[in-house]
Amino acid sequence: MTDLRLDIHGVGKSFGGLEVLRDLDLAVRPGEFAAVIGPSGSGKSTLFNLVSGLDTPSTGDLLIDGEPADLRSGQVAYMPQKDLLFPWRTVLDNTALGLEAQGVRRREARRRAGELFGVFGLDGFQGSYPFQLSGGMRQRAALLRTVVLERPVLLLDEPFGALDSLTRTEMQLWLADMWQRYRWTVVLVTHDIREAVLLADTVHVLSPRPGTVIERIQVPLPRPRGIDDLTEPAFAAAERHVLGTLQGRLIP
Amino acid sequence: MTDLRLDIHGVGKSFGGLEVLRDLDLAVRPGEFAAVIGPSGSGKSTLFNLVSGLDTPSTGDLLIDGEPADLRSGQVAYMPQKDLLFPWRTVLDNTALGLEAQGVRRREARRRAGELFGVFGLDGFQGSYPFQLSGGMRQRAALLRTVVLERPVLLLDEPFGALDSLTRTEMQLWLADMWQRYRWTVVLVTHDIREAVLLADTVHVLSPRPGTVIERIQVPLPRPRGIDDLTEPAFAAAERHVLGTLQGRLIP
Amino acid sequence: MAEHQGQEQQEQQRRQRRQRRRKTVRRALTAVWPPVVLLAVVIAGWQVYTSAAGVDPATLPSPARVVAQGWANRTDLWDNTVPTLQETVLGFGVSFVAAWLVAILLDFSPAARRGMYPLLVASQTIPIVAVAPLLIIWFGFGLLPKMLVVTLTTFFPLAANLAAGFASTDREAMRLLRSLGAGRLRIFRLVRVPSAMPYFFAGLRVSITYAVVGAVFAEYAGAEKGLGIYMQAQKSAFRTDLVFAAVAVTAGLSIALFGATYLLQRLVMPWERALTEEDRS
Amino acid sequence: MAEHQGQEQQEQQRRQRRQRRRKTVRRALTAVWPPVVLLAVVIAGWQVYTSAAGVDPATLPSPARVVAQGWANRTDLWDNTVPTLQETVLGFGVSFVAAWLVAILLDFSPAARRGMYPLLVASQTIPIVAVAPLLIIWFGFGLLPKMLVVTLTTFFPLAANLAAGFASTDREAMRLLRSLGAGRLRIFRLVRVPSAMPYFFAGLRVSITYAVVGAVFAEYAGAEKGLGIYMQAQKSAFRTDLVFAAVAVTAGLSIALFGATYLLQRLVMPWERALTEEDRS
Amino acid sequence: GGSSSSADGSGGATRVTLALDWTPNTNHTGIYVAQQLGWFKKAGIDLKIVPYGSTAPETLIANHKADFGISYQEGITTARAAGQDITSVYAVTQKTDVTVAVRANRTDISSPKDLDGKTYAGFGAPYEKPLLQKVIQNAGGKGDFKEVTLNTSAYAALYAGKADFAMPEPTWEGLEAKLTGKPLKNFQLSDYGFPAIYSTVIASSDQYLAKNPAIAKKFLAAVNKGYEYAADNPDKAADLLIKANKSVLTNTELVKESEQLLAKDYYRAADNSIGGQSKERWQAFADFEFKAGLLSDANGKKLTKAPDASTFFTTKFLPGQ
Ligand SMILES: Nc1ncnc2c1ncn2[C@@H]1O[C@H](COP(=O)(O)OP(=O)(O)OP(=O)(O)O)[C@@H](O)[C@H]1O
Ligand SMILES: Nc1ncnc2c1ncn2[C@@H]1O[C@H](COP(=O)(O)OP(=O)(O)OP(=O)(O)O)[C@@H](O)[C@H]1O
Ligand SMILES: Cc1ncc(C[n+]2csc(CCO)c2C)c(N)n1
Ligand SMILES: [Mg+2]
Ligand SMILES: [Mg+2]
Repeated sequence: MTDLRLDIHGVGKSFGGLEVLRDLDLAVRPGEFAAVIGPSGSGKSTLFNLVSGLDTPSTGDLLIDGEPADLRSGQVAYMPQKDLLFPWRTVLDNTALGLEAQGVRRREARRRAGELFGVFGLDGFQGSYPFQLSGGMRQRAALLRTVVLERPVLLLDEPFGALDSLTRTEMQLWLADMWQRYRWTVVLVTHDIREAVLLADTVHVLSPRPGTVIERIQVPLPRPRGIDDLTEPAFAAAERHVLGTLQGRLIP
Repeated sequence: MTDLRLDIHGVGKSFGGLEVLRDLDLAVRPGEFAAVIGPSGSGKSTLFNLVSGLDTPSTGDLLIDGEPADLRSGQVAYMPQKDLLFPWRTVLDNTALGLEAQGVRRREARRRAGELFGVFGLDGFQGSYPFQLSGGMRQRAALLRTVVLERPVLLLDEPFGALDSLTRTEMQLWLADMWQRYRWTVVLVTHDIREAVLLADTVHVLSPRPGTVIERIQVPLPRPRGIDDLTEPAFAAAERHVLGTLQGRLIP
Repeated sequence: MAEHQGQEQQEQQRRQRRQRRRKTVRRALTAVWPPVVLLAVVIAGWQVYTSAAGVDPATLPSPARVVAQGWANRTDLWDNTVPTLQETVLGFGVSFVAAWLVAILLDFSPAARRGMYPLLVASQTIPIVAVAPLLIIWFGFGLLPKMLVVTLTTFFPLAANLAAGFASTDREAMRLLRSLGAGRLRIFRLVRVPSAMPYFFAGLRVSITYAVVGAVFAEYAGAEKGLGIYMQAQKSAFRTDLVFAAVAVTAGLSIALFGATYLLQRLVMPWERALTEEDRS
Repeated sequence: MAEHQGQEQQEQQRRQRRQRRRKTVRRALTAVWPPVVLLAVVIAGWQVYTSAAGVDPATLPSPARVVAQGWANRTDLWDNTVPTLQETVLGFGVSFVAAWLVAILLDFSPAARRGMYPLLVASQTIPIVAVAPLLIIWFGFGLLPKMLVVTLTTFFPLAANLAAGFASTDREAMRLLRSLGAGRLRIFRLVRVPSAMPYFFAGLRVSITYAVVGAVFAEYAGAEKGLGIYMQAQKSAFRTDLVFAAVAVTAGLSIALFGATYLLQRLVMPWERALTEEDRS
Repeated sequence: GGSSSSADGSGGATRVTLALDWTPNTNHTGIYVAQQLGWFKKAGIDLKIVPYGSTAPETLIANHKADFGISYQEGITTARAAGQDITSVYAVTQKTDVTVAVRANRTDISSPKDLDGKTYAGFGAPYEKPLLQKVIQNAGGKGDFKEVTLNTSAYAALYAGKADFAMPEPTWEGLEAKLTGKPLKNFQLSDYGFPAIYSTVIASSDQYLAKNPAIAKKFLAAVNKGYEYAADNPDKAADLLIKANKSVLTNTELVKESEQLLAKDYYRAADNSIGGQSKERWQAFADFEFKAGLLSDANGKKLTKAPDASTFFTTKFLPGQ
């Protein structure tokens, strides 16, 4: 079993009387890029909270490298759905927050975060405060704060939701590129089927609440992928498969 | 000129040294459905703040029915990009907030907001607090709070960004239906080209910052529109036109 | 095999239920015990010290003596508690209303804020000991000057915290309401007041803690009856034990009022409770 | 036509610049005038009343008399201000440090919170007037008992507000930091402390307002010198005017300290300033 | 003559307020005796006794917030010089009832001159320091000592050894110290060049006296009867005083002993009269204070000529006058 980086087994989670996840299985190999897609309210963010150790499952097990998921493992970098930028920190300080939280010295943290400002289209806003950013810029800052940690497992909850298609494609390609280079294990929650297929090795489709994995779709496209893959017939086929699963189950 | 509901003329806006909007023209007829699409940080939210009267332009004029845009006109219902649900109010009370803000009595406001809970997929969560909702549910609650106002002009800043494709399509069709029925004047900011084309009469494409309208694309599809229109050749053509404008200008 | 699993599940459920029950009991214990234990330790140490070192009870009476003598003089104590309590309640009531009115005024009018805030602060910086004789001269020995002192001492923490609370309102929430067409009054009621609630309660706790002390203090300037006069009389009679007994009554009243703020908070801020329960579970 | 437009634009720019300048001046005026005017009105009314009604200066001296006599006795006043100021600064310094330490302790340890908070509250509910003789007997007439009184009076608003501030931290921000791998200490430093800042300043303002009064008050229990002693002596000599002069000095010191909190806030919370400037523009 | 009609009861009685100078003690005996035995009521007076707070009775009287109050010659002299409306109407003690005292075990102090460099626990009155300086100087010392203002805690500080000397009353604190096993050593003011003073008096204001001469007379008649009773029946008077103040006067022995001492040496003058005051004594002390530069006017300016002390008191309202 230890050949799995992430091993989620029979996980259920309820809030009071509300059953959110039920008997969910999900396995991710080291260096694999997984996407999770599912209806709003199906428990995707809840699942991430469990994996990151912020919350505990009602039933089942979550293992990271064979160890129970725990906050202290230091394996997981989690970008939550809300940007949660701190109003009292400048954008640069906000993006350096994760490193500082791990004990990297402030100067060094700022330097490392600062290096990514160009790629993230935030140049010139280092000294601004979050309320001075647009929605998409806030999201990019939150993503920057997460990826700069360079942790082996990356949990991204709709990182590109607030971006226009062009910026989004840029960021997606950048992520694919980084993944190719560092071979992080990535789990990406998204509502964008195209995004899931473009980036992921496996797309896990969740049912409506109580959420459980109803389909696992392998994306047969070769690596490294690029913008050209969007026009491949295999791409379109995978997209249709995911859409079909989502619709088939939702509108019986 | 008074045959225009919304008449934005030569508007510019700067924050300190940062020029965000420049010489922007945008006109919307009564009962028209307009979409605004543009890169992240191009000033779309800023534009909405100007139209709703929350902020004042550095140059130019914004007229609503021939009158300068003003908070007190009571013509505009604005759904900001952030959901801004109040943590101390239950979901039902949050959705009733807009009506209460206008002076509708609490009971009546709750009744009217409550009627829409089914359509918005929020049934059963009336008594929950916002932190107990998923991201998509929060967004739907924020949208509900806005549309329940039934004001003549609706400004929607990425209302469906956090929704999965199915829920999103449902909400889009609901909105199209409502628009068909009440003939509100709608301005919709979106990053989703398909959404813009499906819903809007005119798609206004913004340039990168400083934002200005670089193209106005009329969508030639007949009304009322439905899910079947997605497969129309005219639909695909319009989509391509918008995408081309966005790309053509961005990657010269 | 299936049956075996069922048994296991049942066993697990039972275990969970037991754990939860144990948790509730433990939580109740941890809430009540620490202050009681700490207080007991302090009091025991004090008792041991005074008996062992043979301290003059006029310098520092033993707790046992304080309790015994306090009990023996309970009618006197009670007679003097009633007027103090009356002053406290009335004075604090006025303060409460005034703090809200003033904080609202300050919030609505920048001119009032700029003009009145410095004077409000100044009002707090007047040592009441110095003006107490004047209060007596102006208002006599009755309830009024004591009420005024209570109001003066409790007003500021409440008003200052309320003002800070109103000011802490999220800017974007304000904008939202403005865009929804709410007027200033309605914005105030719908966002500024709820936003100020945590500050309000922080201020209320500070303020209510001073209420009884303020009344006692006012009585020192001159009164016919009350715990303050009682303490002073007993002090001059070198009955430090009875002074301590009166102090204990004062503290008891204050702590009761302080505790009441938590009950009030539960009622007024139900969402906080939902959050805390979530965190606990 | 193009030239015409250019002229028009220039004209407009000039107009805007002029308007902005006028706005700045107006803002400065509106910030300074209201309290000055209000104070002037109050003082003028007081002056008129005392002269017109021919009030006995021992009952209520006129402001003119207070100023004149205060100035005539300035060396005495200053001699008595120095020790009071010393007690204030030292006592408040201790209080400040203690409030942080205790609030941090309370924040980190739920057991300490449950155990100590009630005792802290109790410590505030002890009327200092009642224990003042004991303070003298225990600690003598020196600086120490006064420092203690200042510490006791200023500690609670600060500690209580800090504790409330820490507790007000956004739950999701905490979770974020936890997920980023921050330990308790780092979470504390990175979110809880900044979140508590507005509460801290609300508490600081209440607390610092009480500092000088606390020192004056402590001197009443027993001292050689100080504004409290001076007031008492002048009161016994029926020199109400000099009592008022000393009260004015006390108020002046307090208001200066109060004003300093705003400077500190500007330094410590630069983001607030960015927000306010935004709102103004 | 207590046989006057008591038909008016308390409903028609005139309210009279009296402000105390200290917690109830034997200086107040006559008042409580008259109250306990119903003599005020019989005289048509509804007496309200205001306990001692931090507002001095002199202030309350001069501002007409109290009709009468317990005071002392030094206080009234200072107040009159400063233009306050206060007049002594009745002398409770005929012999100086205040001393300079140290704890008896202070072998290092055998005369006021040894008080140089020591700490005095005082009440914050302006005359204390110069008065004590005079005493020390008259005893051959420099008059250099440290003064701390302690209010009602002065004696506690003395007993606890935190202060070296204070000015207690031998009929109260002196006995109290002895009974609690910490006896004091007294230096009599008269031994160091001080004229005798009325250290406990009842005072009123000229305004009140002018408006209510009849009531003042009736009031003082009842008070006088009370002190006569105390002078003649110290033991019974002590019981009445204790009965009226059960919660503070818990040390019966102290009250009884004090009452005996007052009856023996203080209440009555050499001619056995009670309550009277002499112009000579008032003037002698006023002259003394003036010469010592202790008297200032309302603006704090030193008086340039000795005041006429005959206006500081009146015996007009005493029974039989
Ligand atoms: N703290 C909580 N208390 C109670 N219910 C909660 C809590 N958190 C989430 N839920 C409920 O759990 C369900 C799943 O929420 P979750 O946020 O995981 O959904 P999601 O799949 O991320 O949806 P979305 O795509 O809209 O973000 C929702 O119905 C929500 O109301
Ligand atoms: N209050 C402000 N102060 C300073 N700069 C601001 C402020 N508000 C917005 N901006 C800047 O204005 C630009 C446009 O912001 P805006 O929010 O209008 O963009 P947008 O088109 O809505 O982008 P997105 O699609 O990412 O939401 C951004 O560069 C932002 O940094
Ligand atoms: C019983 C009794 N003891 C002490 C005082 C205090 N006191 C205040 S003024 C004064 C005279 C000093 O010259 C004294 C002794 C009092 N009033 N009655
Ligand atoms: Mg989610
Ligand atoms: Mg935006």
